Amino acid sequence: MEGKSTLALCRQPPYGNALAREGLEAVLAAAAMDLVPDLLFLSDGVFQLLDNQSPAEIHQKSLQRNLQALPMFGIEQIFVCGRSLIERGISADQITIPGVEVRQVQDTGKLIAAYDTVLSF
Amino acid sequence: MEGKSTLALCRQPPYGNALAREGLEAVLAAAAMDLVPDLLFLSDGVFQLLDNQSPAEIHQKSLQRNLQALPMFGIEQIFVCGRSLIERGISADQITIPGVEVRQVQDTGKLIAAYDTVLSF
Amino acid sequence: MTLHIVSKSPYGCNALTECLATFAEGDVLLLIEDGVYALTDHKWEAAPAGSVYCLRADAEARGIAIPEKVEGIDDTRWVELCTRHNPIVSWYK
Amino acid sequence: MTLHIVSKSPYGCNALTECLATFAEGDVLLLIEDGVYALTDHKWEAAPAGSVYCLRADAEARGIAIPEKVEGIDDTRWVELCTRHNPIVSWYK
Amino acid sequence: MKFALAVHSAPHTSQSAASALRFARALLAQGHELYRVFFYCDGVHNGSVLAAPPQDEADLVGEWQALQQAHGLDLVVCIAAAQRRGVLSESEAGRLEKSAANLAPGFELAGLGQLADAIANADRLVTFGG
Amino acid sequence: MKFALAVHSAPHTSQSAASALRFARALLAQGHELYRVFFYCDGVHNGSVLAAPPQDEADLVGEWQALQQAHGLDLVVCIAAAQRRGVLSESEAGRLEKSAANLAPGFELAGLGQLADAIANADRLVTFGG
Repeated sequence: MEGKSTLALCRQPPYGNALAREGLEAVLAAAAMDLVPDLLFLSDGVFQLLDNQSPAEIHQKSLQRNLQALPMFGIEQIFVCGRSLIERGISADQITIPGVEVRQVQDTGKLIAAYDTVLSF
Repeated sequence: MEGKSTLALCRQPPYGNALAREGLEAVLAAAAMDLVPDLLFLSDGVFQLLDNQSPAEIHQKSLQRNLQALPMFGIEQIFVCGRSLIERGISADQITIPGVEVRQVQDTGKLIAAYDTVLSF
Repeated sequence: MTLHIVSKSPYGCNALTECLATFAEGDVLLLIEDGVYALTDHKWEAAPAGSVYCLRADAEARGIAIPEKVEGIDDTRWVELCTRHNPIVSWYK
Repeated sequence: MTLHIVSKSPYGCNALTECLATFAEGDVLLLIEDGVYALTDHKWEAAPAGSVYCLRADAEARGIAIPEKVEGIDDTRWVELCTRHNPIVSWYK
Repeated sequence: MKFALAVHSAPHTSQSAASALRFARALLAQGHELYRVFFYCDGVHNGSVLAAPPQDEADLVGEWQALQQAHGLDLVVCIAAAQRRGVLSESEAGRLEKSAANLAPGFELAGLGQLADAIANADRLVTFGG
Repeated sequence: MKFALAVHSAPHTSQSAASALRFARALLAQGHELYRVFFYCDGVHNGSVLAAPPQDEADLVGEWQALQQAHGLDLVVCIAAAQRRGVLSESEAGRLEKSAANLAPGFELAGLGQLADAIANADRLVTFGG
């Protein structure tokens, strides 16, 4: 399945609704099938990457575990929208996924247009 | 149950999601129990009042039938947020519910604060 | 050339704004469901002339007039738009 | 004196903006769930000083710092806020 | 003080069902009364006995049931909203000639009048949705 | 052309499930192929046989089933999303020791791999959510 270039567009913040989590689960499952998607965190989706998340008291698992699994599944092209970070006052050093480089993009439209398939979460 | 003043805050547009319809159904049911709520249409909720809705082709019932039932259930205090109308370019003559006066309010905060209970739809 | 499908009201949700911020040359925009409320505003005019479509059934359902510069389409044309563009990106939340 | 409870991010949804536009004297604002993302912005400062609260558990879950002028509260204090104010208005969509 | 809660969203989709549960626990712990929890809109899914979340995720249906048992709560699922979404009691399933029922023990189906009754009888109504 | 649809929302809550159905009908009417409909997130409720909407409202579950029968569609409900939300097949209900099953005939439960497979095999993927 490697022939098809796929992008997962992640636009939701973590915890408030299930889309962030279910999106990452779909991404990991696709990668396990050798359809390795790239990821673009946009809008409130950039909040998924914020460090210091501790959701134990709201009885949820940390989403950062799912993010840390990305490189283990061969997902290494991870983009974050620079404009979305600025709008939310988030600096580059607040967003890291261990073991993988998160690359800032400015022209998200050009990035998206280059893929065969885009998943929206 | 007449002692308790109740306001239903209607903020959702019709058809795209079920909240507008289910909100009005709750309002009519409460009125049938002699707990007659007042209504305030705010934000995209003002689109519920727009004339010329024809949802047959998207296989939904017109919400205007529910609105027309309001006066029959004794619901006569119906408010619409003037600011929300202006923001959406809607003029007063585009929003009518037959048999009932829809009153524009500017200070929605003061209006809301006067009720015992507020339902959010 | 991406087909962007927006299904939420621009007053309640940032879907349209975010979509327009990622518009690339040759992209087109289709407004469906509550996305047609964008036609009561001028935001969609940020998209290049001739690139904006809306589902006529969704506009009529809501009593929304379709401006001259926007093409109201039926389901058949919707499918056709999807065959002529790729990828297809849904902005639904 | 109304207690307004906002549970959506101000970047994605107009709930907070609309809530603040209906604020009356003596009203208070409680940010819960994704509503705590409002603390990364300055919009909440439109509410009078001392009238803004947030659920600490929801802010910590998301890694959001609570500014000095906002009171982070636990569930016990949440219930207490509800007993001291009426009506209670939820802005959840 | 007497509280009533209106829950408009489903577990495992929105956090707000879990917030409602936390709020219910906190008010009971402070000695307040919980007159009724009314599940409306997608909130009706809180009453589905078939939900089977993974073991490391919260089981909200089970937690509502445990709270109901401990405090004798009145957990009312709106019958009209539940029919549309496929949450049925034994008797509703029979009446509608459906193959099964899935309303969890501890919950009951009733009409929207129970929401009006809760408003009339409680000192505070708090809505959870989204 | 080969289409695949991803449906992320439930009937009777969001219009988008109905939009997906209309889109599916339109593409089939034009002679295109519908490789698969993958129901994910709240979309799993499209496969609940217990939904009983009022007679004057659309019966989306029934309409999906009719379309499936007419065109031999592959209607796949994500098993992980369905378990969390209480949509179970007979065999899942048995395995999880649940009292009933509610997956509608014409739908099948399968893993997220079926979404990846649909992406790989279809020319176009269209997502319906909200």
